[in-house]
Amino acid sequence: MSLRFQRLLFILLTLVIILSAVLLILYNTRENVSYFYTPSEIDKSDIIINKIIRIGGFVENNSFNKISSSSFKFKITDEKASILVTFKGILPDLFREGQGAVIEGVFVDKNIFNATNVFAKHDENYMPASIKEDLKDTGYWNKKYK
Amino acid sequence: MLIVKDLSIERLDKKIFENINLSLSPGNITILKGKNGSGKTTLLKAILNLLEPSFGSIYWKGKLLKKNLYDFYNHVTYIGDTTSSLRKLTIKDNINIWKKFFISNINDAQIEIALKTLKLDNYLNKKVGTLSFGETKKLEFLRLIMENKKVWILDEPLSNLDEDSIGLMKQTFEDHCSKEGSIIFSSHQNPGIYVTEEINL
Amino acid sequence: MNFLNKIIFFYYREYKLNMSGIQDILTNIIFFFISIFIFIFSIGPDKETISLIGVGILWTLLLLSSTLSLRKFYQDDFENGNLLIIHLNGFSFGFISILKTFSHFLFVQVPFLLSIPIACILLNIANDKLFYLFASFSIGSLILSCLGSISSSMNLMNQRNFLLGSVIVMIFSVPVIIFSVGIINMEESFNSLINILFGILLIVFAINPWASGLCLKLSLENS
Amino acid sequence: MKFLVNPSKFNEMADYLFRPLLILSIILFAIGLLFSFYLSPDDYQQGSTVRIMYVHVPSAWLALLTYAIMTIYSILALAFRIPFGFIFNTAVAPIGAVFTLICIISGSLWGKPMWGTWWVWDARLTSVAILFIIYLIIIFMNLSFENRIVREKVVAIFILIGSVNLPIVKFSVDWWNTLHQPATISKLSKPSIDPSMMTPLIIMTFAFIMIGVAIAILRIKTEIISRKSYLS
Repeated sequence: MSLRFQRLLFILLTLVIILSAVLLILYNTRENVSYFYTPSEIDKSDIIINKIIRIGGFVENNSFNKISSSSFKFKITDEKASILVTFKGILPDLFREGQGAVIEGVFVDKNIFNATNVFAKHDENYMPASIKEDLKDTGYWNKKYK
Repeated sequence: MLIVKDLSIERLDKKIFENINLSLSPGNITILKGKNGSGKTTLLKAILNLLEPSFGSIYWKGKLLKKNLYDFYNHVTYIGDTTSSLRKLTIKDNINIWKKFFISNINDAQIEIALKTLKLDNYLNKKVGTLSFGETKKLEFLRLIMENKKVWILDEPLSNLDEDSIGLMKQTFEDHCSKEGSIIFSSHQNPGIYVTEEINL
Repeated sequence: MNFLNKIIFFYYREYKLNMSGIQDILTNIIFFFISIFIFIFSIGPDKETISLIGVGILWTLLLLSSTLSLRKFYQDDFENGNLLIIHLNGFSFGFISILKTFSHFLFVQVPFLLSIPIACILLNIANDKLFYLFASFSIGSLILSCLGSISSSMNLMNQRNFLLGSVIVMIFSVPVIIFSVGIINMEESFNSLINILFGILLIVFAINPWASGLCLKLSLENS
Repeated sequence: MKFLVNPSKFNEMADYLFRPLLILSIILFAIGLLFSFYLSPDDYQQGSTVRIMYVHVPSAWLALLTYAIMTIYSILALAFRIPFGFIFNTAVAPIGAVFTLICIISGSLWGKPMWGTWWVWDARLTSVAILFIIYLIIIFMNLSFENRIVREKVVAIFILIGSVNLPIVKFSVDWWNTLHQPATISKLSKPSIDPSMMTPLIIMTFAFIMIGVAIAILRIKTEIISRKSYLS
């Protein structure tokens, strides 16, 4: 094999390999690099008790209950499924009903999720507080879930 | 065979040498002379196509060296200023590895003779790391003989050698030339070897 | 045919070299095991905790101990001029880097691969995870070899700060760690994760001859 | 456009541009900070914490932009043998590192009140952290080689390999579930930000670009001069 032939071989091989690698990665990464799962992705029958996971979604409307000054109870939903969550600690400022949130913790049984950390997730929309009031009044304001 | 035409090399925007002309045909010995840092090694590297010349060109068998590199490499042995024998292995192992890797057509008897003339035959099972500097230098010349190529490119082959060995080198050079081989070597001293061309850097 | 012979004897040479310095490889392995001991002692005797974080420890230590031997990747051959001799025998620098990468995999990473079962016993990792560990590590260690080739060829001329080479390997091995630890923790998505690892391997494998070849040539030019 | 690849042309252009750029950037910073602190409204969700955005977003953009330009210059320098690319890489890497650092610090200051945590290991934050470390490695490499030719080319190769990280930083929020919100401003859709908040953002972005270019000009000029002194 002459040096020029080796070079040509390398160029061809590199192109083929990189192409197939990019295809492989793009095809497979979609669901695997998640920071969190959504409630509908969690199969009720597959829940492993006491394994730390993260769940992301929206705090369901009219589900937030304050049990004591530092312990709370609410539901996380993505409109298809919802999970009951209990949490002891300090909630972030942005946390409120209808707001996105990511919670970290364990299932204590099949239905109750005990959160150790709660992160509020805000969306990519920015608008002045005054405009939102206007929109709400005229009925244009519709909060989209994900 | 090998023609260097108007070669100039700059490194870090500094001229190292300018307008070197050189031609090497079978049976020729060329010596590069110059002080330390005058660019002898650089010129040898340029001939081996490791360095891009700033100006000028090098030809091998009528074609540009870059276009004909594989053929050139098949005909050339280079010995640099380092010890290329593997220090962890014995001389015997080193010889074995070279013989196979170079696919050399030299047989064992010839190697034995060469070892005897280089006075290395007593150290066959000694590790290279324990040899003296001059002895490792001699091992390099053994590689020269084993590779059995047409063109020898040697960087400072005569430094650190005693008188006997220099005499031996002379002999080897003349033998090689009589077999239509050609040699380029660099030296900072006057070696007292018959040369066909002398280039002062 | 000549070319194939040369490749075979390139590996014969690597074998001889590595066997004469087998204590280096063994020292690597000992480093690996002693680090495991230290981890176990510093965490405490709780078997549950150890088996919970065992896989992470294993991967971290494998990465660290394989970066230990990076310095030797090209340095010896570069300094004694063998790199140039091999090149003059008709191997392009890119091809040399591929050969060297496989040699590093064979003589440095495979011993680690073989010692994984013992490490698993020490770290209390369940036997059924052994297969996933093997699968992820055999691909992951090839990636590490490729990265090692790139970073050590970059740092051939860097006499001052060799730790930089290890840092380069470690920063690019972050995704490898993420996915290979993921394989063991999420066995249900084994197929897609191993495919991602394989994809990463293909990419570094494709980049390796170009980057290392260029760096090797550069270092030889300027040495 | 020759001043982008030719050191002496660049020097001429730089002398011409530096003062106006500096003055303009100071003015823009004054206006932009005034806007972002007093003249822009509170957000409907985040209240006045949203004002951190006017520092966070421009610095994040510039951190990516700097690396992208360095990648282009590395290709130019390696493939087309334009040495100005090497000068640019050496000079500009610390600027990119500083922008990334500003982005990370302002981001975690924003994250604590809003998300409830300084730092999480989601895809966006991790890839930005890796970008920062890559910048640091580039700087350290620039300091630790003795031979200039080797150093420049090795750094350029490293920049090219590290550029794999760029699309991951940019698209991580679209490809995967992350705590970090998706991009607000993208070419494909109408920006989901109110014009009254868009104005300070744009002004601040230009201010950041101006100050970045001004510092880059200074650093590139010193780099060119230091190479000239090597000559004589």
